[in-house]
Amino acid sequence: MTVKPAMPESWRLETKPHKFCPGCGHGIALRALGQAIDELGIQDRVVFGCDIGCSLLAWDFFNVDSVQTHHGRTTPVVTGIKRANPELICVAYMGDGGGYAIGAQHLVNAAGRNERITVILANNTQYAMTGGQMAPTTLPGQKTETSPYGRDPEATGHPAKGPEMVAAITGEDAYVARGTVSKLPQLRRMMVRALQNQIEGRGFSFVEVLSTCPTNWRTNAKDTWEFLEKKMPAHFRTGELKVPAAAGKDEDGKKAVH
Amino acid sequence: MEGFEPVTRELPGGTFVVFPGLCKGCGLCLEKCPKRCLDWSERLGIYGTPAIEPVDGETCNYCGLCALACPDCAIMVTKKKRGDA
Amino acid sequence: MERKRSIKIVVAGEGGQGVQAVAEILAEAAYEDGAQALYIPAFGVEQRGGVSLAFLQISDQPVAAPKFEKGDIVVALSERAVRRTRQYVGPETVFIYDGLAEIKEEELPRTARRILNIPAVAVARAELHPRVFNIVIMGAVIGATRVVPVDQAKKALEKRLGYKFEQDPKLRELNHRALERGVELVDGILKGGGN
Amino acid sequence: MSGAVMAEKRVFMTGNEVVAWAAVAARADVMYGYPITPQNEVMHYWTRLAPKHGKIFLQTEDELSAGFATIGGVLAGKKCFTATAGPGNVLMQEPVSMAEMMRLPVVVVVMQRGGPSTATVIYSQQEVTLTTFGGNGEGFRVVYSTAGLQELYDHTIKAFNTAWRYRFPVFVLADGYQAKMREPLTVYDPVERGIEPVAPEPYVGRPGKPGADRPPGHYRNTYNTEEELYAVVLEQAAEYERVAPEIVEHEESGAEGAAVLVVAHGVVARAAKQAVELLRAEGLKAGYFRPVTLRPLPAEALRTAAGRAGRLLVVESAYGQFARLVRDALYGLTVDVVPLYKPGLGITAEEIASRCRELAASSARTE
Repeated sequence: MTVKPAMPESWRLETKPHKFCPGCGHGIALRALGQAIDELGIQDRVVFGCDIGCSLLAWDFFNVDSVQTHHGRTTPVVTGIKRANPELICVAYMGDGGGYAIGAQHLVNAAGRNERITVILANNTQYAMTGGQMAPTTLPGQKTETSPYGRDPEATGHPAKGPEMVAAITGEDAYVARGTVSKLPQLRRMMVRALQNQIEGRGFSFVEVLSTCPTNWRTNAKDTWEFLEKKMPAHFRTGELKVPAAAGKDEDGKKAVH
Repeated sequence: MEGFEPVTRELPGGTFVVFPGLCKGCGLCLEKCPKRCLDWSERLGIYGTPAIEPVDGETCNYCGLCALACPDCAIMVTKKKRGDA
Repeated sequence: MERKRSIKIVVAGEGGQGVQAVAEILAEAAYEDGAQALYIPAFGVEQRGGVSLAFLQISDQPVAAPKFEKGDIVVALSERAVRRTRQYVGPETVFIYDGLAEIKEEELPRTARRILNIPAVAVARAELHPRVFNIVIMGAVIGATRVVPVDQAKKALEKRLGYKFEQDPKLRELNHRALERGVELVDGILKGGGN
Repeated sequence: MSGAVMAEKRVFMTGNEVVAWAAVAARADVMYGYPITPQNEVMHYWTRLAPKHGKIFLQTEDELSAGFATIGGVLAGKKCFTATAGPGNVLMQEPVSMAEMMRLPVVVVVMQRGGPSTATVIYSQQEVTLTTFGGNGEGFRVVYSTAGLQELYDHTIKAFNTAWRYRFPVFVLADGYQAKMREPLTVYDPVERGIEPVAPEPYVGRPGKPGADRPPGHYRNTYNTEEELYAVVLEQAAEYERVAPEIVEHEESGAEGAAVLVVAHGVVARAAKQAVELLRAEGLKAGYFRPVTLRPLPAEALRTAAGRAGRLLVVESAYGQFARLVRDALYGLTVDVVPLYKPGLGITAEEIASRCRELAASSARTE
């Protein structure tokens, strides 16, 4: 008997190893999503949209129909698919630049219209694909290529709190959470509950994922964890921010959290 | 299906499998291990950098955090159930 | 319009092997030597984790186009790089690779005018430091082409790594030796007529 | 109060770095930008230089914002610029259309990448149509297409002066190769070469009480009636045509009586020029014509050169975008126009030369 890697069923083996850098959190976020798709048995109904930025490298990641769109425009593309065919389960996958900067208007309006789609947003505190520029999520004092002397909140504001914003502008039917790639089981539960919110036709669902970028952070493995598990949570609190009453409490999730 | 060559280490309380064909050498697993029982291997991963392997079977408690931390699904840890041979 | 020198070089390898540094330092050396030099890295969205390529042209005339069809020198430092650079190897090309880099014989581009196996990894490991393996390769390119004087290459190294050399002068010596060993390795092969 | 005096020196830089330095030398005050490959390093260098020279940088949330913020900075009377590429250039067309209509001297540096859509981040000459006529207007703008890093330096400086002297938006059109490649060039302070920077002036926030001390500045790009718009556009057209002869630039060699006249722009023109040199050394009558300005196009010079040539070979890293401009300029001439289109790919002197030899051989057979 040959031993196979423990990859989700819905992953496309022919495109593995995937294209993300060593230590990149996208692999873990997409593992959580893959596990959630497997768990819900919806591989035949999921449409996966990915954005510009490193998320685009996921265009052939899954054995599901996928479309790679423009920077920030995945939310309206996926909205278009969902409105035209509500049977499909539509996922928009993007980064913090795509969701909170160039695509912010789409995120705000899709959430406001309570689109029955699931937006998953990887937050690694900067624009990674273009070489590490400041993003809305960059931490105060953090050095990037366009904040070479460290982000100064006086000049460029504070890190964007996406889930808090989405929670504030959505109705009671929305599911909003922030997970982290350092807690895969919890993240998987959030993705399951987000997708369930869509499947059950309740409303908009949004999961921000705190993720890693050793390449642009220029961190070794130890410092990568340090940044993800210590520095980022000081600004971004993880957990469920909004759960529709009909979804109930996440008893499984409590057990799953490390 | 493309297979990935597993390198299997039978440890006292379970099995540790690494797929060098998936390992990019990021070291996240190594740092995540609460028992510090992983190290770099002589064997090279997909990008020509060292893959990882367990150093000492005695210290591993089969928690699987290394496998959860791997962005590339390159690690599998299984704990023997009581009564397994 | 007599051309004293005009040479096209491709250097390819895995990310982290210092491929771009080799091309950049050579370009800098040629520039300081008064030549026209044009260096461009290959870049795409999948460069991270992909094969890293550098294109370098050194000439006494202004360089016409940033890229070219066939290289005079093609250096490949990994098996993937051998495959990726095949299109740049023509009948006039001198192909340089490192025998230790797990490159299969049958993968080598037989169309090349000459194939040189430079044991840069082994030499760097045994005599110097594994990190300066790319500088040995740089020496080999200089040895094969004489496109810039070794002294000029040392000056370019100084410009790029001077701040490190200041902290640890032994590094300077190490890099210089690596460069010279690269030149010697090629000289040895060319004189011996082997390979 | 900037005035970064740059000592004249030979340097070895990438094009993105060149743009940042040239903007400093041109006494630019502000850059508004957004990350997009292959122009990112323009921002990286500018953010490092800016504080040292008392200059400003803001990273906006997208290119719409970068373009409109550039308009805002210009309205405030500062020399402002942005840099973009590909899909960013698509978004930039909305603000540039406004700048065209209001005749605002914004400067936009474009590092062309592959299309259509997001395509590749590497290189192409596929943003010619967009950059010359991409707005929802008449294309009253200036587009300099540079062929190398010295020109990129010279023309980035020139772009600010052209913009502020004539009050039309100005593009510097380069490409991914020029952005990322390194080659030698000479940087200098334009003032020391007798190039006096045109002083900017504010549109809004001038001294005095509006309505009392001075008329208020009322700027709009919306008109109520067709007749109103018609009058405004005709006035702009007349002004554009009046100044065009002062702006147009081209380069040519051996065009007179050429059997084959190679027509190219931008980085491809370097290869075209060298190909023609090769061919002439072989005794083949080849000529070379290169518009430096794509808007306004040096149409008269092109018509003259084409009228004396046997055939035209139009070479570009796109599928006929540049050729469309050329054919338009040649309307009415009977000269044969042969394409060499390589969308998204670089073109070498050897390829151009061998195509010219084929053309020369085939015309020799038919004669």
